[in-house]
Amino acid sequence: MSDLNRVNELVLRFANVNGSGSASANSLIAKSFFRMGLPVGPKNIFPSNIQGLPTWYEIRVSEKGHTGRRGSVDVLVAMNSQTFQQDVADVVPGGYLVYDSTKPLNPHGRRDDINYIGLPLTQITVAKYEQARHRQLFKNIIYAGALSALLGIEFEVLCDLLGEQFKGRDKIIETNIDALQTGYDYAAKFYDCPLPLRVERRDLVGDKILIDGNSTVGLGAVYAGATVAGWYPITPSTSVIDAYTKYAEKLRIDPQTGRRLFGVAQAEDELAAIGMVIGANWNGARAFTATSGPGISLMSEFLGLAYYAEIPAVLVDVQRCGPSTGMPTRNQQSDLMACAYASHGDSRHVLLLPSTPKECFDFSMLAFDLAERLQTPVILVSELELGMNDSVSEPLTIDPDYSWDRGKVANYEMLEEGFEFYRYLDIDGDGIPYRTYPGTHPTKGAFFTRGSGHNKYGGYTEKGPEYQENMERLLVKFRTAATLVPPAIIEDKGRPDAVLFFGTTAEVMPETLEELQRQGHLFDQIRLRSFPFGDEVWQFINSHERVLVIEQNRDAQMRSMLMIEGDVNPAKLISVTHYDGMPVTAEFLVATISGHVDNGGSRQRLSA
Amino acid sequence: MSDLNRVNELVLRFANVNGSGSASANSLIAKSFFRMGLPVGPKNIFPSNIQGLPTWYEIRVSEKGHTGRRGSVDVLVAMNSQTFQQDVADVVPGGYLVYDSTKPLNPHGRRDDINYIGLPLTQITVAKYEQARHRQLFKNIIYAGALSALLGIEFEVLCDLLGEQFKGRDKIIETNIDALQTGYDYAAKFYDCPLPLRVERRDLVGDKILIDGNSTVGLGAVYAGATVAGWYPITPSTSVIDAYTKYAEKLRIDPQTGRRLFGVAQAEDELAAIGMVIGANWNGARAFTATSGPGISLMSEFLGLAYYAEIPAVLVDVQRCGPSTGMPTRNQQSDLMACAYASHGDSRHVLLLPSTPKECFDFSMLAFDLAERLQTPVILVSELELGMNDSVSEPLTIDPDYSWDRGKVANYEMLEEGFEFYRYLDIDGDGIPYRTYPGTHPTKGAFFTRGSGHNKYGGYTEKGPEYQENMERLLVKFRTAATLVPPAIIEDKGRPDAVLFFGTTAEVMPETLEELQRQGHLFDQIRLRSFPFGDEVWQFINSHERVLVIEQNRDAQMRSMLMIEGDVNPAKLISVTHYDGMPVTAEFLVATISGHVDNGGSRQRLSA
Amino acid sequence: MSYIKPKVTHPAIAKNELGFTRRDYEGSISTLCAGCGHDSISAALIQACYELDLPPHRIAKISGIGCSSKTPTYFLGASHGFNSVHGRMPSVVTGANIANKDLVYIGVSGDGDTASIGFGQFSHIVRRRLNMLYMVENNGVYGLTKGQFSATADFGSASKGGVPNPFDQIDLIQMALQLGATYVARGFSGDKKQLVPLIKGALSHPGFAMIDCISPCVTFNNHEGSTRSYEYVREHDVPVVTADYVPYAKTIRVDYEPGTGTQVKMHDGSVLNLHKLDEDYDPYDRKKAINYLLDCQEQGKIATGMLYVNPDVTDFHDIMKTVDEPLSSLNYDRLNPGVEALESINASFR
Amino acid sequence: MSYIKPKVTHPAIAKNELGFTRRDYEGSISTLCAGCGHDSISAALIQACYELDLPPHRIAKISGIGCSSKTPTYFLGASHGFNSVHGRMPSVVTGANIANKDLVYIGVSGDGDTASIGFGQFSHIVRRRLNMLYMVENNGVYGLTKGQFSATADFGSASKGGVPNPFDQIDLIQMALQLGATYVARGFSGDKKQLVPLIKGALSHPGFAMIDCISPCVTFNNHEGSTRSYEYVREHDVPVVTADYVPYAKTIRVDYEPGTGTQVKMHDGSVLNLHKLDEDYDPYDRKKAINYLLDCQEQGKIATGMLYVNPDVTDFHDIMKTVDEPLSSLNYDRLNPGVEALESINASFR
Ligand SMILES: Cc1ncc(C[n+]2csc(CCOP(=O)(O)OP(=O)(O)O)c2C)c(N)n1
Ligand SMILES: Cc1ncc(C[n+]2csc(CCOP(=O)(O)OP(=O)(O)O)c2C)c(N)n1
Ligand code: SF4
Ligand code: SF4
Ligand SMILES: [Mg+2]
Ligand SMILES: [Mg+2]
Repeated sequence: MSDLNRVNELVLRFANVNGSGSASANSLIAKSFFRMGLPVGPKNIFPSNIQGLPTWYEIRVSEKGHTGRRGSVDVLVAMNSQTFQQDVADVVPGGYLVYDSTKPLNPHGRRDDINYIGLPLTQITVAKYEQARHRQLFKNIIYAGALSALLGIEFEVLCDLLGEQFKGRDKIIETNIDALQTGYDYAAKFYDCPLPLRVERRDLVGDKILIDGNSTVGLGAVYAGATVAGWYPITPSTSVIDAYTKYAEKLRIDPQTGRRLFGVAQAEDELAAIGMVIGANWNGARAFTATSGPGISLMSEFLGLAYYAEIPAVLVDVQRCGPSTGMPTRNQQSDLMACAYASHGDSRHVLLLPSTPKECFDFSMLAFDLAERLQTPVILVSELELGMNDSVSEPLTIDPDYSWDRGKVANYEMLEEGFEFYRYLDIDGDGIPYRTYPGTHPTKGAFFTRGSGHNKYGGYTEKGPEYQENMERLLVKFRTAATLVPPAIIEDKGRPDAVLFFGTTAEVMPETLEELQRQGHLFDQIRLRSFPFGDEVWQFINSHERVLVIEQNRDAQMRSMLMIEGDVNPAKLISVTHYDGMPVTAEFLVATISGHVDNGGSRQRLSA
Repeated sequence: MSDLNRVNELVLRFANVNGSGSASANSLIAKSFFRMGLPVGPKNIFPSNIQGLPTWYEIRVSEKGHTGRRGSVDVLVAMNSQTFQQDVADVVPGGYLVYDSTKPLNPHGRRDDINYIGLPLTQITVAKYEQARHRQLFKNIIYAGALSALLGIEFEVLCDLLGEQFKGRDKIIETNIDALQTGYDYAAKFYDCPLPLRVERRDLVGDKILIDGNSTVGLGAVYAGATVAGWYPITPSTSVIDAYTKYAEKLRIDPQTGRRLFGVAQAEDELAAIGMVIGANWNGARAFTATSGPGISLMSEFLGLAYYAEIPAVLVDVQRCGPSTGMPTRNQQSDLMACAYASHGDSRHVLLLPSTPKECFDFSMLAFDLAERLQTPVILVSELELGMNDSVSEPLTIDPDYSWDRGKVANYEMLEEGFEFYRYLDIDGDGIPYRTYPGTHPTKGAFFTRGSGHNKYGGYTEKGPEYQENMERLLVKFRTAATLVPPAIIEDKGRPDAVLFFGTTAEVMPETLEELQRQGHLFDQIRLRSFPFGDEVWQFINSHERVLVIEQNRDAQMRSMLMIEGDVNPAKLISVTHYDGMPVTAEFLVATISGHVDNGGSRQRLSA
Repeated sequence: MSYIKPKVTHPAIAKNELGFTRRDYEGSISTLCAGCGHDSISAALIQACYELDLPPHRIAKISGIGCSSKTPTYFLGASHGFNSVHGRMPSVVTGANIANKDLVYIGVSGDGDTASIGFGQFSHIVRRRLNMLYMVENNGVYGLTKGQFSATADFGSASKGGVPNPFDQIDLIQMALQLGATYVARGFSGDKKQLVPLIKGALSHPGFAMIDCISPCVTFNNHEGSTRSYEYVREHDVPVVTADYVPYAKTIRVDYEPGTGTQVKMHDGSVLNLHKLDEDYDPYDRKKAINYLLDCQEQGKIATGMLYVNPDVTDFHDIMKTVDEPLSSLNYDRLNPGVEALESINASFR
Repeated sequence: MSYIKPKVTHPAIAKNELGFTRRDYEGSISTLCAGCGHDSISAALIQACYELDLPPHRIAKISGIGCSSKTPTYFLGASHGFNSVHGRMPSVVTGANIANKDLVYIGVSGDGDTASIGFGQFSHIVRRRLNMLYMVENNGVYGLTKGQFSATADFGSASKGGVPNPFDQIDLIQMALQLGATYVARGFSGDKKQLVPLIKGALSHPGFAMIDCISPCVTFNNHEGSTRSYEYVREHDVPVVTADYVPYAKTIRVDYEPGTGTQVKMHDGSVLNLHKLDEDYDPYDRKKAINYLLDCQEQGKIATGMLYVNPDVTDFHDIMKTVDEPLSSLNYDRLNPGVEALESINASFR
C-alpha cells in the first residue's frame, strides 16, 4: 500500500450522526485550515431530519485553490456506525480512516489498502466526563485535537479559534482546550505525526473571509437599506432572514430610542410573505423575502401581480433539490424556469445568479436597486451549497460613496412643480414609468394599482390596443433590464469551443478546465450572472462554434432559456447536466465533457 | 354609397349594456342562422362586470364556413348610448346601423357611407308594456323580430326556437312571439325587406351542433366516469363545472336510491381544489378541477407533487388574458408555459389543446384515460373563446364499446397471486410503474406516497443515484406520453413553408390560408393538439424550411416550447403573435404573414 | 352603473375642518349593479372620512378581488389604492403598514375574499394586531363570479324556504373575537345612521378594527325557494329567459332604534332579522360578546352594532419595537451601517 | 431515532378480534428525536386502532409536512399513507374521502401545518363535516425547520419567564368549536391513559373529530428566559456551542385523575398547567364548552379531555347525497350514461 503523501491537497470527511453536536468541531477544523492560510471548501451534507440520521461534513483543502467538491475522500473520520461500511468504501487507496477504537473494528469495515487510525474516544470520554451530554460533545473535540496532530494543524490556531469563540468565558475555553489536547496527545503518542498527507501554513488567502452565502445575502439586505422582511421558514433559505435579523438587531437600532429601524414579520405562509413584500414596496419601503422552490411555486400568482402592476420586490430563492418537496437538504439549480417565467400569462422576471458569498452580498444590494429602478420583482437565485456552506470569499466591500438608487419616483416637490404624472407612461424611452409613494401629495400623484387591465395613464381598461401597448412597453423595460444586470464574466481567447456555467458550478470550473487542458481540450468560458441575458452573452455564443451549457438540473433549463431568449441554434448548445443533489465535481465534468468532445456529441432531444 | 349586397356572408354585431338581458335575444338570432343551415360563429365580448358596462355580441354567418372573427361589422345593432360613436365607426362602408329611433339620432353618430335603420323601440315598449322589466326585456325581442325581416331570417325558425325553449309555457311563448312580430312588422313596413345583405336557407351544417366548449368539457368528464370534482369559481372556467354538475344531476343519479353517483365540492380556493383532485385520484376515483390562469399559478406547488409522486389528476385551464388578473373576460393563449412546466424543480406536464367543442369533449374523456395511464397530471388547455362561446361542432360521439383505461393498477387478485408490487419500478420499459388503490389488500400493496425523495421501490431516499434513477424514469414516461397523446393534424403537400397553430386560432385558418393562397403564398399546415410533441411534429418541422408559429400570446410561448423540446433551430420558426385579448382574425393573420413572407423576416430576439 | 355624479359643485357647499368637501372624498363612478349594498358602504366610508377630517391622501385603500374589492376605486379618489389578488389583501396591508405606520389603512374585502380563499390571511392579520380597518362587505355570495354560495352564506337562512344551505356558516365576528381583534362591529349597508359611526370608531381605533357589514347583492341573492329568486322568476314571471338580465333594483335602507329589531326584506324576498344592540350593551366584555353572539345565533337574529372594543391596544409596531418614524421615510444615511461596521464583520469571518 | 424494535415477536402475543397483534399496527422505525412527543402519539394511535379492531389496510393516513407530518410512516405500516404538501392535508383528505367513504381517515398535522399555512384549509374541512380524525400534534414550534414560534405558541406561556410571546395564540379547539366540529378533544402526548380513549372515540365518531394533542418538542421548546432553553445553556452550561447538538431526552409522561390538574415540566424547564376534565363534565353542550375554554384561558390552565361531542351528525356524504358505495368502487357501466343519452344531448344543441 502506498500511503498518500501530499501537502495541502486533501479531502477530509467526517461521518456523524445528526444532532450529535459534531458541526462545531468539524467547522473548527475547517476554519483552522483557513487560518493557516489555505484555501478550503467545507460542505455539510445533512439529512432532512433533526436527530439520529447520518450526516457528513467534508472539507477540501487545496493549495491550488481547488476547493470544490472532488468526489473521493483521503481522510475519513468515521463516527457513525450506521454508515460505517459505506464510509470505509469511500476512502481512496492509501487514505486514512479515523475511528473510535473503544470497540474492535467492525470486520466489514476492513480494507487492506487504507490506513486505520484508532482513537478510543468512548473510553476516553467515559473516563474523563460524567454527564452524557459532555461525553458526547467532547468526543468531537477530542477527535479534532487528534486531527491537529495527524494532519499538522497548528494547535495554537485551534486554541485561538476557541478563545475567540468563547471570549470572556475562560472556563469553557479551558475545558475545550483540555479536550483538544487529550486528542492531540493520544494521536501524537500512538501514530507518526504528522502523516505524510498533511497541511502546512501558507499565505494564500490574503484578506479573504470564510462565510456562507445566506449570511452575506442577509447582510446585503441590511446594507441595501431594506427595512421590511416578510418570510416563512423553509430550508435552505431560513438563514437568510436569520442573518438579516441578527445584523439588523446589531446595526439598525436607533441610538436615541433603542428602537428598531426595521421590521420583520414571520408570515403564515409564502403567499403572505410575498404579499407583505409587495405591500411594503408599494408603500415606499425596501422589502424582501427568502424562500426555496415550494415557496416560489406558491408565490407565483403574486409575482405575476408585481410584474404586471410594476411593483418592486426582492425575492431570494435558495434552491434545493426538487421537484415537490424533493430532497430539501440537497443542492440543485432547478428553479430557473420557475423563477424566470413565474406566473400564468406573459410574465418574466429579472434573476441574479451569484457564485460566491461576495457576489451574494453584492447582488443582494443590487437586487434592491434594480427592483426599484425597474419596478419589478428581482429574484436572487442562490443555491443550498452556496447559501448554507462556508466558502472562501473576497471580503465584503461597499463603495463609501454608495447610496441607494430608488429609481423613478415622483416626489412631493416634483408634483408640486407640475411634473405630469401618469403611472404607466414611458417618458424616457426605457420602458420604465414613474411611480409615487402613497401619501405623497394632497391632490396630485395618487393612482390606483391593479393587476387587471390598465392603460398607460394608470386607468382601468379592457381595450385591446391599450392593453397591448402596455404589454409592449413591459418588453422594452425588460430590454432595459438586460443592460442593467451584472454582465457575464467572460474569458474569450478565440477558441472554437466554450463552456457556459453559473452559480456553484463555478467553484469546480478552474479545476475542470485545467484538467481538460491537460488532456488537450481547450475552452473559452462564460459565467452567467443574470437574466435577462446581456448582449455580451449573445456575442460570446455567436462567436463560438460549440458552447457546453453546464447546469445542475435534469431538464437543461438554462439552455432552454438561452434558446428562448436569444434564438440560439440548439445545435451549438451542448447540454451537460448533473442533478443527483450532490454538488457537481470536477471529476464528473471532466469525464462528461471529454466524452462529449471526443464523440462530437450533442444533446439528445428530450422529446425524441 | 354602394350597399352591401351579399347572401349568407355577413357580420352582425350587437352593442348592449351588461345586465340588460340582451344575451337571450342575441343568441336566439345566432341559433336561427344555424337552424337555417348556415355556418355561424357567435362571439360574446363582455366586460368584467355584472351590470351597466358595455357588452357586445357578434355573429358571423358564412356560407363558406368562415366563422372566425373577421374584425369588421356589416350590421350593427346599437343599443348602448355609451359606445354609440365607436360602434358607428366600426361599421363597414355600405353597412347597416340599427338603432333606437325613439329619440333623434345622435349627430356624432352620423356617417354618410352607411345605412341607418331606426326602430322606435322605447316608444313601442312604453306603449306596449307596463313593467319596466318587461319594457327592457322585450326591446331585445323586438329588435330580433325586426332583424328577421331585415336579414331574411325565417320567422318560423325564431318561433320554433322560442317554442322549444319555453316548452309547455304557452303564455310565455305567445308573449314573445307577439314581440317578435311587432319588430318584424315594423321593419317590414318601413324598410325594404329583406336587405340586399341577407341570409337564405342552405343545407350546410348537417348533423352538427352549436355548443360551447365548456359544456362539452363538462360532458366529457361525465362520460369519462369522473366521480369527483373539486373547484373554485373563476371566469371563464366556472361553466365547466356547472355543465358537469348539470349533466351529472341528470345522468348520474342512481335509479334505485335517487342518490348521486358523483360528488362535487366547492373548495375554499384553488389550492384546495387541486388538493381534493389529487386526494381523490390517489384514492382510486376519477377526479378533476377547472380553473383559469390565477388558479394555475396557485396550483403549481400541488402540480409538482402530483408529477413527482405520480398521481393522476385532470385539470382544465380555460385561459384568459393575463398576466395577473389581466382582462378576465378576454381571450389569450398565454398559460402554455405556466402549464407545461408548472412548479419548481424539474417538472413537466401533459397538455391537451382542443380547437372545437367536439375536441373539448374527446380530450376531456381522453384526459382521464391519459392521466391514469401515465399517472400524472393532464391539463386540458382551453380558451375563453372556445369555452364560453358557441361554435358549430361535429356532434358528440363515443364508441359504444368504449370503456375507460384505468392504467396500471395492481388489484387484489394480482397481489394475491403474487404480483411483485413496487410503487416506482418500471417493469415494462415505458417508464410507467404500477400503483394500488388504498384499502386493496390486507397485507400486500400498501405503499407510502410522498413528494420527497423516493427510490424505485417507493422507499424514502436521500441518496443521489436512487433519486436520479427515478428522475430519469420520469423522462422515459414523458417520452411514452408523447406516443399516447393526440397527434397533430397535418396537411403536408411538400411546400417549403408551413404554418403551425393550435386552439382557437384554428377557426380562422381556413380563411387565412385561402386568402394567402389567393395572394400566391402557399403553406403546408400543422395543428398541434398536445404536449409533449410527437414525432410527427418533428418530422413536419424538419421537412419544412420555414414554419410560422402562430399563437395568441406575447412571448411566443409555443415557439419556445418547440425549441426547448425539439432542439429546433429558431431560425426556421417564425413567430406570429396576436395578444390584445380579442380573438385573432384572418385579416390580421393575412396581413402579418404576407408581410413576414415578403420580407423574409424572422422574429426579433426578445432579449436583443 | 349606479349613480352619475353632478359635474359642478355648489360653491357654498359644506366643508370639514381641513377645508375639504364631501366630494373630495369621493372616487370614480361605480360600475356595480344598481342598488348594490357595496355602494352604500362606499358612501358611508366617504361620509366617515369626511366627518373625521382625515386628509384623503393619507389614507391607503387596499382590497382583494370581487365586486366588493372593486369599490376602493369608487371612494377616496385622492388616496392611493391597491386592488391586489383574491383573498390576499391582509398580507399586502401588513407589508404596507409595516412600511409606513402613519397612513390610515382601509382594507376592503368580500365574504368570498375573506372567508374562503382569504381565511388564513384574515385570521393571521387579526392575530398580528395591525392598526387598520378591515371592512368585509358581506353578501353571502360570490358576486363577481355570479352567485355561488360563500362560506358566510347562512346569514339569511332564518327566512329561507326550500333547501337550507347545508354547511355551517363562518361567523367572521366570532372568529375575530376569538383571534383577539380589539374592535369588532357588525353593520348593515342600508343603515347609514349606524354604519357611519361604526366606521368612524374603527378608523379612530388605534389597533385592529373589523366591521362585518352585511351588504345585499341585489343580483345574486338567489336562495332557492325564495319567491323572488331567479329560479322562481324563471318559472313564473320573466317572459324571456335571459342569461344576463339584471333587474334594476333599489338600494335597501333601514332606520330603527337601538335595542330594537327590524326585518329587512332582501331583493330576493328573503328576510333578515336585524337586531341593533341596546344602548346599554357593554362592549368592553369579550366573553359576554361571544355569548351574546351565540345566543343571537340560536335565535336566528343578527346582532348589529359595536360588539366589542378594547381601547387598550398594543399594535404591531409596539410589539415590533420599530422607531416612531415610518420605515419608508428613513433615508439611506439612517439605514447604512457604514464601511467600518462592514470591515469588522469581515474580520469576524477570518 | 427514538426506538429500535425487537426483531422477533413472541408467539403467545395478544391478538385483537381480527387476529392482528399490536405489531401489525406499527410502522417503520421513527426518525424523530429521542423523546419527541409525536412518537407517543403514534404509539397511542397504534394502540387505539389495535383495540378498535380496525383492519389496518382500511385506514388511510394523510399528512402535510413537518416532523408531525412525518409520523404516518411510523405507524400503521399496512395502511396507505400520503405525506403531501405543507398545510394542505385537509384538501387531500377531502378528495380522498369523497372518493371512498368506506376507509377510516387519519389526518396528521402539526401546529405550523394547521394553524399557519394550513389554517384556511383546516377551517374549511371542519365546516365541511368530513368524517375523519384530524390529529394536530401541537408543540408550539416549527420542529422540522428548527424552532420558530408557531401560531399556537402561547400554550406554555403561563410559566414562561422573560419576554412573553407577543402574539395571541390561535386556540384550535375554540376554532373547531366555532366552525361546527362535532367531536373536539384535547390530549397530551404523555398521557396515554387519556389519549388512547380520545382517539378511539374520535375514530368511532361518524363525523369530523379533531384532537389537539399537546406534544412536546424536546429539541426546540426554546423559550427565552427558560432556565433550560438553549439561550441559557449557551451562556452557562454546554462547553461547546454546537449548531446541531440535540441532547438525548426522555419522553414526558403523566398520569393523573380526571377533575384534577397537573404541572408538567417541559424539556426546556417551562411548565404546562394541564387540567383534566371532570368525569361529570357535560361534553354535549357546545356553548358551555366554549365558555369553559374561555375560563381556562383566563386561569392559564389547559383543559384536556373530551370537550365537546355531538353524536348526531350529518357527514359530508349525507349532505352531498352520494350513493352508499364508495364512488371509487363504481365501475364504468354504472357511470356511463350511454350513447343514447349523448344523442339526445346532441339534439338539444341543434
Ligand atoms: C385566484 C383567483 N381565484 C378566483 C378568482 C375569481 N373570483 C373573482 S371575484 C371572486 C369571488 C368574490 O366574492 P366576494 O369576495 O364575496 O366578493 P363579492 O363579489 O361578492 O363582493 C372570485 C372567486 C380570482 N379572481 N382569483
Ligand atoms: C410550502 C412550504 N413552506 C415551508 C416548508 C418548510 N417547512 C417544513 S416543515 C415546516 C413547519 C412544520 O411545523 P409543524 O407543522 O408545527 O410541524 P413540527 O415539525 O413542529 O411537528 C416548514 C415551515 C415546506 N416544506 N413547504
Ligand atoms: S353582482 Fe351583486 S355584489 Fe356584484 S355589483 Fe352586482 S349587486 Fe353588487
Ligand atoms: S425537532 Fe422537535 S418535533 Fe421534530 S422530531 Fe425533534 S423533538 Fe420532535
Ligand atoms: Mg360576496
Ligand atoms: Mg409544530
